[in-house]
Amino acid sequence: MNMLDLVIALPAIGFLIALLIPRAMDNFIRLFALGFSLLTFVVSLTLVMGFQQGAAGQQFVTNVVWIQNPEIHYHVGIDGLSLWLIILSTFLTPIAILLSWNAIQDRAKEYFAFLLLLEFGLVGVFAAWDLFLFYVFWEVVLVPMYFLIGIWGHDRRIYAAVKFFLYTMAGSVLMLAAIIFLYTQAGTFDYASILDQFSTGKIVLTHLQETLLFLAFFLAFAIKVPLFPLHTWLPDAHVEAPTAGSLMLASVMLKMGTYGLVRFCLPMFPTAARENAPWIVILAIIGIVYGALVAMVQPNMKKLVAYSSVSHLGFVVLGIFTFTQAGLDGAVYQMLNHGISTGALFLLVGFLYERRHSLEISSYGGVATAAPWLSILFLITTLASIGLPTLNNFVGEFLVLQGAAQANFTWAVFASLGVILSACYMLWMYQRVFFGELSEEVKHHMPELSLREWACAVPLIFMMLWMGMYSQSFIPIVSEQNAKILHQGKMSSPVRAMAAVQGVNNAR
Amino acid sequence: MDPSQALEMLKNGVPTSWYLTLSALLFSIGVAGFMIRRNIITVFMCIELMLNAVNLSFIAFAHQHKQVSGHLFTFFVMVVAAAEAAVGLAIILTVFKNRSTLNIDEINTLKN
Amino acid sequence: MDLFFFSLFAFIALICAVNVVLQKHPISSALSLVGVMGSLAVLYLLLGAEFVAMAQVIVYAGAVMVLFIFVIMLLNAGIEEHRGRSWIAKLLGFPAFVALLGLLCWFVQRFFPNTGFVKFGDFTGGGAQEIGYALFTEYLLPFEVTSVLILIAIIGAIVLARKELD
Amino acid sequence: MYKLWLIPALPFIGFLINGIIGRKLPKAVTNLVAVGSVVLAFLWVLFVGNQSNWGATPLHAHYFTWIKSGAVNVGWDYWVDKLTMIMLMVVTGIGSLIHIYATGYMEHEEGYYRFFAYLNLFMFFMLNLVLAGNYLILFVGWEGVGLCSYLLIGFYFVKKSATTAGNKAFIVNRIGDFGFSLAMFLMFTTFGSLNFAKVFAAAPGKPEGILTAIAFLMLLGATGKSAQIPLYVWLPDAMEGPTPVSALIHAATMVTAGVYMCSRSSVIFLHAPMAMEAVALVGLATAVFAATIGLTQYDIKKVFAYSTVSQLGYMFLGVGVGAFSAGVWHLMTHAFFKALLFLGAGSVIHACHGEQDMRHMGGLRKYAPKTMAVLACASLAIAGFPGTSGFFSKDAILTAAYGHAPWMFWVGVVTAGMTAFYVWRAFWMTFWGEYKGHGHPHESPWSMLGPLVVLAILSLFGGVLFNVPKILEGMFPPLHEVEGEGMLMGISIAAGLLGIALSYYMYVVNTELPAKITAALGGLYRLVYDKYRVDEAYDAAVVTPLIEGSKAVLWHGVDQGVIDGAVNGVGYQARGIGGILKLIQSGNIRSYATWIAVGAVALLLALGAGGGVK
Repeated sequence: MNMLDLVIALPAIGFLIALLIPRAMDNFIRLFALGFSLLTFVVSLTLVMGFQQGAAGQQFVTNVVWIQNPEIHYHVGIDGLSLWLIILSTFLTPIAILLSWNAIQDRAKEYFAFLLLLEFGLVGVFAAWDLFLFYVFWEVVLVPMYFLIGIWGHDRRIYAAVKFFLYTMAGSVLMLAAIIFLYTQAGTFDYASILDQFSTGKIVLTHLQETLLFLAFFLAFAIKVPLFPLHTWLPDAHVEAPTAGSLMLASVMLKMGTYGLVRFCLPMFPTAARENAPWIVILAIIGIVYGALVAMVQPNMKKLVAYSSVSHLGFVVLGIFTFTQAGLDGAVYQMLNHGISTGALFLLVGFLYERRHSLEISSYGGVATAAPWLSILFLITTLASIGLPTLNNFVGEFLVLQGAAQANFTWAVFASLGVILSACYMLWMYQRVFFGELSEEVKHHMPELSLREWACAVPLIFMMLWMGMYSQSFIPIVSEQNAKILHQGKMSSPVRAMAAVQGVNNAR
Repeated sequence: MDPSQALEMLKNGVPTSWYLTLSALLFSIGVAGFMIRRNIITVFMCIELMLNAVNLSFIAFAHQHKQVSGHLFTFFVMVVAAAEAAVGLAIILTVFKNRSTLNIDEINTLKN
Repeated sequence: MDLFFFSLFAFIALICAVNVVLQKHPISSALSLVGVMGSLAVLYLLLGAEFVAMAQVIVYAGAVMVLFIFVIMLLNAGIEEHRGRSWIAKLLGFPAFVALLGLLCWFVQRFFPNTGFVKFGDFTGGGAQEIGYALFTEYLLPFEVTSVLILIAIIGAIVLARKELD
Repeated sequence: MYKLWLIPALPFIGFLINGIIGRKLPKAVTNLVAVGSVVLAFLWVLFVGNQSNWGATPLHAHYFTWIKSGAVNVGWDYWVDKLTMIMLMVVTGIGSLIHIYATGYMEHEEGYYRFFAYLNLFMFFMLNLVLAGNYLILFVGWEGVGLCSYLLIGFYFVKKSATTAGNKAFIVNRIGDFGFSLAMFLMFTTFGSLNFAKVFAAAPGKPEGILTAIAFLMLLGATGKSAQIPLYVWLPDAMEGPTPVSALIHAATMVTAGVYMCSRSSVIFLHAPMAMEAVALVGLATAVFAATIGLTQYDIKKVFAYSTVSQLGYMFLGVGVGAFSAGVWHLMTHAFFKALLFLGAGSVIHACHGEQDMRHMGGLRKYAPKTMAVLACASLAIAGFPGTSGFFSKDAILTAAYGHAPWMFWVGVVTAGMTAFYVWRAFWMTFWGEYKGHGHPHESPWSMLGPLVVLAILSLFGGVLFNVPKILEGMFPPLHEVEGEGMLMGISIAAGLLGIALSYYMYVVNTELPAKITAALGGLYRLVYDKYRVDEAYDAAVVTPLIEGSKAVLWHGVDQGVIDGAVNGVGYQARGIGGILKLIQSGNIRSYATWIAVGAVALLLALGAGGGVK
């Protein structure tokens, strides 16, 4: 039992206790959930304190047998890749709880319990080191989110929830099949052991097998990311979900996909990953440009942000499949950045919604006059989202594009178009929502931020600045882990150098 | 096999397959009854008929293999049939109270 | 002797079975069913299943059928109303039935061509002692389970019947 | 050592104070913070310059590692050499003056504190831009000033035209930044570093093709920020912002960032002759093009805006023909006189109660003589009147252009004539004739006039005081001596004087003439007056297709039609099949029994066919 187990267990315990609290004690449930999630966050910070940079392998490992036959372990541990994603989950859950404080009146108990369950699943996904355990957590995440959308969502919530569920299931079923196939080959679900068997040559896959396995994993993750053209569940799910649901969905759940790509696809199937990289990168770039263009014409704020997520996650996938240090670091960093800045966008859109009860851009205008601080926070978030230097997204985007330029300069050219377009859609929305004449309806529904709302937004804004100005607090351990992954894939630097030269030639 | 020879053989007793055939015939009659009758009680009786037909096979095989297990299966079937009859008839009573009919064509709440 | 008894009671059983299906009034069907069960009991005896034959008479022909008749009486079930059947049923019903019979007979004959012969007294393992022994050794668990099942059935029946009291 | 970080930090502190608690502060404190922080920065620049021999030996400072991943290692570095020093002086010096001016100009505006917070933020980013020790930090400033420009153009955010102009500025700049960032990526893959020192040291040895590509991409970036063809369209619209903003950001400092970057990257450009040629051509084309539009405009700020575009073209011409120091010189003198022109225009607008159309002005020499005097100085400078600051720098550029290609000189001279004409046209229309506006015009307060006087002095004597090519000697290749320099000088002076004289004739002596000329030109005049309808063309060619295409094809077509159609189609198919199978579930017990029987028979038949159970 170490701190990591505690971080995994606390939300689950909180979930169970929350279920036992009588329904009538509404406010106590809120306080309880907030307290528990904050406690989890504080405990998770000890992981950062105790994390040893430079140590080999994972840390905070617990490995006990969970199911005897077939042998499935409760094997958890963290490394540079998962540490920040776990912190991101524990960091955002209290915010999600706090922001739903007044918005959720109906069935508050279940709602907050589900948020805790969601946190449990998310932390578990990032910590799991046993493929089966990973799959279990992967599915655990699905359940609370399904209900969050399906019960507390807006008008078309059932459609959105079912679509979300089926899309994800379609992918994860393939992943399960792949996991079971690996089990038949390796005789274990333990990821470390499987990796070991790959590297020592105990498992030898045929080319076809490797490709199929890669694709099975890839598809599950790509749906979650979501990669174009598998993204259409995302706008619906976001629009229909309650604010906290959108926040958690965009900020952390989408990262499960990209995390999976880095964690499983690259180390296990390096050859297949490299062979398939060209078309994946093309899809990612299409996603970047396409998501931005479609975001531009959305009349609904949440849909706009959702499509912008498609665009931003395209950068992450692009970075991963450049197989360069910069690209991979940038991709992982961009996961965190997107979590913070898009989370903040959904949060602020949620604030607007609580005031005006509309998500349509056209029902706003002149908000800057009525609620200047809200507008300023929104502006900072907008700027972070469009990648202004000194704010977080820029660092990630820069590294990803730099990596892409090293791999193939043409990729960088097309992906950079997304940077232009992001300014178009975000600023255009900002103009229509915040600037202009203040209409009567807006005027009467637009109070300035409350203390609770400040408490939600300020940590996110703070993180944007910190991550934008001093990325050295975060990147080194990620970088270290990525170097290992690249090394495992035997993607030696000469290959990349050649690719870089090629890229330069292409540019000419 | 000419008739006289067959008659000679029958002195030894009846072939087990005849029992099985009888069982099959009874079973088929039960199935047919189940399908053509509308009165729920009669349908129920046809089910009993089918169970009995199966029981007969069990006993016949028990004799064939000189084992007692078949008897025990029959025994269990009887127990289950008795339990089923008790519960089933209670259900019929309830259904009749609620819907005032015994016609199974009208008891189609399962649809949709 | 065997042949005679078999033929007689098989014939009775078949006639009664057909009667069960064809009789319009449930009471007639029920009485015919008693006939089937009775004749089957005799056949069981022929097969050396003494205990089962007794149980058949007592449990089936006695208890279960009494229950049926009780219910028929209670509900005052009359002749079932007749409605036209679909032409497919009319056209295909009987031939299909005959085909089914034929199929089953053919099967029995095909798959069990050389079965032994049943002669009264050949098999004496069906007495109460043997049954009891098997029941309390090899089949103890299923036996206990059936007792639970019966209990559930009793409770179920009571619960269902109670409902109509409210 | 010299605490270089203090230079941008001071305005940043001002920004924080005014931005966070500015609403609760009295105006005097806001003024003090805003102006004080910039003036202190100016003083600190002077101190640093004084201590470090004005950048003769470059200063280098590394504060912390900003981005590090594998080979990518970018620090927060500052770098001060002579070029930086000039830029620092221009930015903080003129910045201070404009801040002082703004305290008077903005006195009665809403959101006073907000204005100064933005302005201080702008100073912070602009100083970062010029202090940067590597391209990425330069890019930080580059994007940051773009942000401030966006905020300040949209300062009157209730006005839709203002916020639209802000968006346009930001987005057009983003297109430039696209080029700049690609240049950086290519630079990194080529040199393995973004540090000025390392890049410039390594550049001469690299293949010309790559250097040309980098230079072209940088040029794209520069055309965005410095409003050159084809990305100049945002600058005229940017005049929606308050006038001090136009003066500071859209005339004196930010828009010159492109020129600064090109000069800074002179090593790369010098090794990419094709790119140099392109820079010169872009600059020259922009200079002529914008000057022709300037001839026809009536909005006083628009006239000066096109003049800015045109003058920036001059600077690019200078850079392109290899006269980097001349370009920087013109950058500086232009900062003096164009800031003065804008501030003077602001003073005029202030005097006329917010009127910007010159047709509703006139006769202001009686009401605002001091403003007239300073504006006359600026107008002389921009017209290249001998001895004024503009004369020296423009002449240096034109001479260098002649050395490069004589036709460029002639085009430049024609442009100079046009420049003199439209600036003086504005001057006459504003100050001569009868007042045609509303209300009573009045002179501006001293807080506004004070900075104007300082700038007027600089406009007149700045060229003599600061001989930039001399200061920058050694940094750039020397300016070539050209045969017959005196004659060239004479031609350009003549062109300027001719422009002034013509404008005097047309707008003071024979005021009927302009109308006749415009009538005679007809459609051509309309075309120029409508700014060659470039905005409309961009709208029709790029913006509308992009938006409509995204909406109709991508969103409704691909997303909702094809992808969701396929997804939902699968769902509907499943439901349809279920609908057929549902018929089996009729709820009729006997039909269920029939199905069971059929199934059993099928099983038996299968068994029979298969030979039975073994």
